[in-house]
Amino acid sequence: MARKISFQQAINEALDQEMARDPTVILMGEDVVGGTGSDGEMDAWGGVLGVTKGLYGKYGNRIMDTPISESAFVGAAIGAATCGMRPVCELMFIDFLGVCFDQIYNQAAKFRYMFGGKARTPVVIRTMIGAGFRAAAQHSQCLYPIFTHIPGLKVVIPSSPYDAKGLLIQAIRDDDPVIFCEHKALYTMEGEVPEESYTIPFGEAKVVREGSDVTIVALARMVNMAQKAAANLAKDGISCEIIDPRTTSPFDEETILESVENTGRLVIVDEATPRCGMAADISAMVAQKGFNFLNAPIEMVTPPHTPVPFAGSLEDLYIPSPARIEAAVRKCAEYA
Amino acid sequence: MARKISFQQAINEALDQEMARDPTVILMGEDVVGGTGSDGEMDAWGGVLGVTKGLYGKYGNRIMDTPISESAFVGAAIGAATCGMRPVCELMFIDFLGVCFDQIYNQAAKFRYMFGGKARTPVVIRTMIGAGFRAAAQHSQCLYPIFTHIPGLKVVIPSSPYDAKGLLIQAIRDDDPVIFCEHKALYTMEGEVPEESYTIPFGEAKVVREGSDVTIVALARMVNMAQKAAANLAKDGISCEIIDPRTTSPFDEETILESVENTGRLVIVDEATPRCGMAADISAMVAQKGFNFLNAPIEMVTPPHTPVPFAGSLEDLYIPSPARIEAAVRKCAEYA
Amino acid sequence: MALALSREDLLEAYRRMKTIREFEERVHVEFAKGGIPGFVHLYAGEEASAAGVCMNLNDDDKIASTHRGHGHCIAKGVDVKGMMAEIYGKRTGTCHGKGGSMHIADLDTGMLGANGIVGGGPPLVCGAALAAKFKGKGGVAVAFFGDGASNQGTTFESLNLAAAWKLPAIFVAENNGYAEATGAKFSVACGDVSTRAVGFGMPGITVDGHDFFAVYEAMQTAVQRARRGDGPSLVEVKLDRFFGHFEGDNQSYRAPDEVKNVRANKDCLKRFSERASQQYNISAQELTTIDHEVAKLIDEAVAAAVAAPEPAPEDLLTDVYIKY
Amino acid sequence: MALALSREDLLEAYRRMKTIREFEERVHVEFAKGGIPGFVHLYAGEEASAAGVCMNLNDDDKIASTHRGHGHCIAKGVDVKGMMAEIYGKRTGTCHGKGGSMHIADLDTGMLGANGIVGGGPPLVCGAALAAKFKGKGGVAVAFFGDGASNQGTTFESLNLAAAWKLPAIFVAENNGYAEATGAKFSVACGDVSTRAVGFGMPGITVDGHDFFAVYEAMQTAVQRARRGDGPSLVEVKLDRFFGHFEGDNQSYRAPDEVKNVRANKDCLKRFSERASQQYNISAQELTTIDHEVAKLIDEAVAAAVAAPEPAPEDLLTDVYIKY
Ligand SMILES: Cc1ncc(C[n+]2csc(CCOP(=O)(O)OP(=O)(O)O)c2C)c(N)n1
Ligand SMILES: Cc1ncc(C[n+]2csc(CCOP(=O)(O)OP(=O)(O)O)c2C)c(N)n1
Ligand SMILES: [Mg+2]
Ligand SMILES: [Mg+2]
Repeated sequence: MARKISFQQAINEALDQEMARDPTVILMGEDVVGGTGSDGEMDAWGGVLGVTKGLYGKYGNRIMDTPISESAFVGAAIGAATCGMRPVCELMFIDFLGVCFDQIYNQAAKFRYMFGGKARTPVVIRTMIGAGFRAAAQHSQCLYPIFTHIPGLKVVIPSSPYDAKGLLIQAIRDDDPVIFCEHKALYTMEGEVPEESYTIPFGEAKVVREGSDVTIVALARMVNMAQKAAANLAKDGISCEIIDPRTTSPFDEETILESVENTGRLVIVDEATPRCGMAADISAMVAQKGFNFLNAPIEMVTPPHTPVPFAGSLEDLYIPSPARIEAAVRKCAEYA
Repeated sequence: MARKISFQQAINEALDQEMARDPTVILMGEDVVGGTGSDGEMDAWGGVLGVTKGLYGKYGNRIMDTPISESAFVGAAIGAATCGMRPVCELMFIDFLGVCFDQIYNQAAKFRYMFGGKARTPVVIRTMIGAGFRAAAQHSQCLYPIFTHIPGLKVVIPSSPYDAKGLLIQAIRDDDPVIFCEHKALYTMEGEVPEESYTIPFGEAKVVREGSDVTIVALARMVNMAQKAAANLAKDGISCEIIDPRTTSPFDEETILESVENTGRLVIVDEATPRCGMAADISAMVAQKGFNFLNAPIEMVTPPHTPVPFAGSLEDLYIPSPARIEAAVRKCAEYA
Repeated sequence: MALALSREDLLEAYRRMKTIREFEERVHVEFAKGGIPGFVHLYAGEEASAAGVCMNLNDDDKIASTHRGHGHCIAKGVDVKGMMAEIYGKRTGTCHGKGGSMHIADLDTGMLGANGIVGGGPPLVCGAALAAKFKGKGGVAVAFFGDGASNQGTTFESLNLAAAWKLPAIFVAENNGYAEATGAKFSVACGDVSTRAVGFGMPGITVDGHDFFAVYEAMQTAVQRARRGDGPSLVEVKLDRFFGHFEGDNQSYRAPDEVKNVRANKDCLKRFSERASQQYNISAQELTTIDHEVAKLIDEAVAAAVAAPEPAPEDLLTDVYIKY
Repeated sequence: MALALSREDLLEAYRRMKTIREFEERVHVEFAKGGIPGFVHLYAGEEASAAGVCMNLNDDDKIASTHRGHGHCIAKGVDVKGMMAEIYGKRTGTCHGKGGSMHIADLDTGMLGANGIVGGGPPLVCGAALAAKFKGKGGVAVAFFGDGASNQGTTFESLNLAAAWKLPAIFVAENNGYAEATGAKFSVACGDVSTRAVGFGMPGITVDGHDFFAVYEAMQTAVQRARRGDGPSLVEVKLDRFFGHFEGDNQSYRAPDEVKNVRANKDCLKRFSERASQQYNISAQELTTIDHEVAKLIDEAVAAAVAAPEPAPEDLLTDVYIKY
């Protein structure tokens, strides 16, 4: 399986294969076709960064442009899911959750519970996360801690093309509402991806690199950053184990706890802001369930408690860097 | 100062005194007057639970009913704040944040940063939190971890009439956007409250009960629950120190760390759901900065990762109870 | 008027309206006694709307409701005993006691849920209508919402989306003049909600919601249009509630005697009975028989609800996910 | 037409439009060269709207803008050099490089901010108008938003709130036919955005946005109404953008030659010049002088922006709160 494709192509392929397999899979979002009601060509955009391009040609009206009415079309995806469809809805940037959040956390997430187990809402909301594009404060956030906080939602955050494809197919086949977060800086990342369809189960972390001195937990683009740091640290004889949880809800506690039992040291790297964030969540879990394993305080490497700045020089400081991760790992490794 | 008034009266009095003092303070929200455009009397409701009742008679058009358009009127409060007013806006239940969240976290919270320090947005959003009313999944949430997650917001959660008044006056005079959370089950709680105006600074936790064996951190109604548990535990010779952070952003780390340094043991009680929640946030902070103080794993007492159920029997199980707190404290205290 | 209603249909319509009325009057009484927990919003007075709408629908059609949902549920065929048990928070309830009055749903009868969020339903109805469109069997979906909800952004967006996608959706604005204590005269800046239809390129109409026949007819037109594939409609139904916004509301924001006058002069059940007898030759006897049956049903529903068990402790943790 | 414009006003209007045009054409060029980071949405082609609106406003009046905000900023009097530096992400920028193109704001000139959220501005404008109402000095507030934004719930709600509260607000719908690649013919289900005004009990009008005079006049009426205390208006301005949605957009969703035709036949600057000379006796010379001044200004702005320093590392942590 030597074929390499990009993260973005992996997502397109997952959508394509699931649409081919299951006629109830439909797609909707702003410009996911791109061109509806215009005077030029249809499928002109295929999503703002071209991720859904080509699907309109194959599936026609099963992929639909929408007005800029996130509450209505995200809600429509949810409503259609309760009526037998499997909609995949695109919320262009996760930053826009504020104009449609109610439909997600008060409706989709709670139906099954409120209705005494009678509802089934197999909807996927695909959305872009992350900084690094000089896109400033309203187009660069992570915000998945907010979704992770909500009972009833599943939250998926892939870090490689392989995972992106397998997790998205799983998300589409999953019977619960799923928030699928795509880091925009990963779209061009290439990796080996099987052509055939496959799923990756939720709640199973991936050990991205094995090591014995310090455990690093990282998500999405931070897996990359952690790998760079680990490669450097290896030169100095510090051996890092890197774990990518891949889904934050459900969450694989075991893989992390096992690793920390071996290493006794934990660094969590996350691109979401720190307060009530993902790093804190993981830290609290380990501090409770792995208290006896820990030989050093848990280090958290996150952006500061600030919005995302525009200027490149500031944004680069904002995003956790390999250098900051290295420093945290060293501090943790040296603690006695 | 023997005068006792209720939590609800304390809030009304804070609003009253600030409106009298500062003509730029205005109020808005659904039925905060109650009766606009109706055929009967004005000020019929004064808020859905009567908290703002009587202010219309004193301040007339400075208190305004709104259509059910949370984005518009919360946004209007924010916009008016940037133009020199000090609006206090009521989002009836925090559960409704999903229909107006964008204005809060992408607009109000980020203005100052995005605009390079030029904006000033002195807006207060008052909102009801909490379970216990048999109000079911969409009228019983806490959700303040979501606001705490957002850089640029301040989050206030009083647990007594005294604190409610002083913190609300501070919130109104504060120059940053403040989310002011009122637990609906506390409205009828009575307590000593000075008649004169006073402020309580943000970021200063209150030691509600002194003790030496275990530190309990609790917010809002959970302070009450913790007190009941502590009283019981005292009978068995277990001495609890109870700390109420009062504001989650800014957050007083010091008072908690000092206490944990003494006790070596920490139980966090919170009514928000656990994932990326307030208990995890506090736990992570202590696990990092107070690692050496800890003689036992941190215990977290929270609701389960579920929506709030309707039936009383289930809701009572959902809400952290004195019995569950007691059990957690005992476990923590006995750990060796 | 080209009413497609048979005698049986009319008796059925009466039964639904009467069931709603009895249900609500009884919940009012039981709530006051302290037996029913939580926030309860009663639909009494507005029965002609729910019935006039739902008599146009079949089991495959969907509705989404509001916080004031009991009437919509009953009109759409949700089991009355399950509803009553749900309102009491019992394990035998439609939602096993986990939803309560504001969250009764029954997907089997096409009832997508009451909703605690004002404006929560219209987006969902766009989705239900979209699913119906893909299924291609002429199904429709109906969103009930109030005058207050007509000002919620989610509602506006849904009207536009339904038109842009030409969905088989009908938006039923139940304008009872109030959103809690706030008058529609203030909050709906254009007066009638139906005036908004033109801004979404769809037909809009206002009908007298005390008149079952008027509601039925307007809905018939809208449903036929939707089933034909011609897109959505907005139907505004003007009516009055007999009780307060929720139980416990003293209603001082209403004019003195307003409720008394409404009950005396605008009772949809009375109007229905008159016209049913005059125009359709339905006898008082026939209606009285239904009255008795309904009264018995409600008695039984309350008795069963009161006697039913609470949910079991383990129910707290179930039904969050299908698989986790 | 009762235009209140003096010769000086007209020259000022031309200067603003020309400044916008030059600014945008130059940003287009510099972006292509790689000097400018991030998402950049250009306003070229739509100048008559910003200028026609803002020539009716004074410094106390407020505007809220969109992602396509440069033109609104310039028309409202924001410093052009500060803007250019901001777009380059420099410390000398209007927002010290922390906001960028999508977040330029300058509260001193009454510019409440560009906005990265479609529909983010209208609620804020309700607030600005409310503040003006309390101040009682006849101030008004204007929300610019696109055809796409006209479908966002926040926009609808704001129209209704402004009417219910009778605010001195004006809603300017800049309908350029597209929201990104999606046509307004599809997304605005009623056709013209101004059709929606009646649903909010306010006057609505559609004007030719290539014609400064038409925009100016419609706004004059709306602003006068607002200053009088008679409430809000909706003014739809139909126009065309010269560039793609953002820089980098190849625009294949537009008809072949669409942009060419627009530039040739619907250029608001050309139209303005013609009428200015024919009707107001403004000479080509006068305009050319302005052209030269503007070109110089933009050259200087770019040179200064390029030369300016990046923000300092400590700027990352400042300006989150006033006090924390
Ligand atoms: C988003 C949201 N805002 C506010 C509320 C509180 N609330 C519940 S019912 C109601 C009034 C609804 O009025 P209307 O839509 O006219 O329905 P009616 O009660 O008259 O049937 C309000 C404000 C809510 N549940 N959800
Ligand atoms: C809430 C939200 N949804 C989607 C977007 C992405 N987006 C940015 S601009 C735009 C199109 C806006 O169209 P319109 O309002 O017509 O303005 P124009 O670009 O034509 O000036 C979209 C969809 C956004 N920024 N915010
Ligand atoms: Mg109403
Ligand atoms: Mg546009």
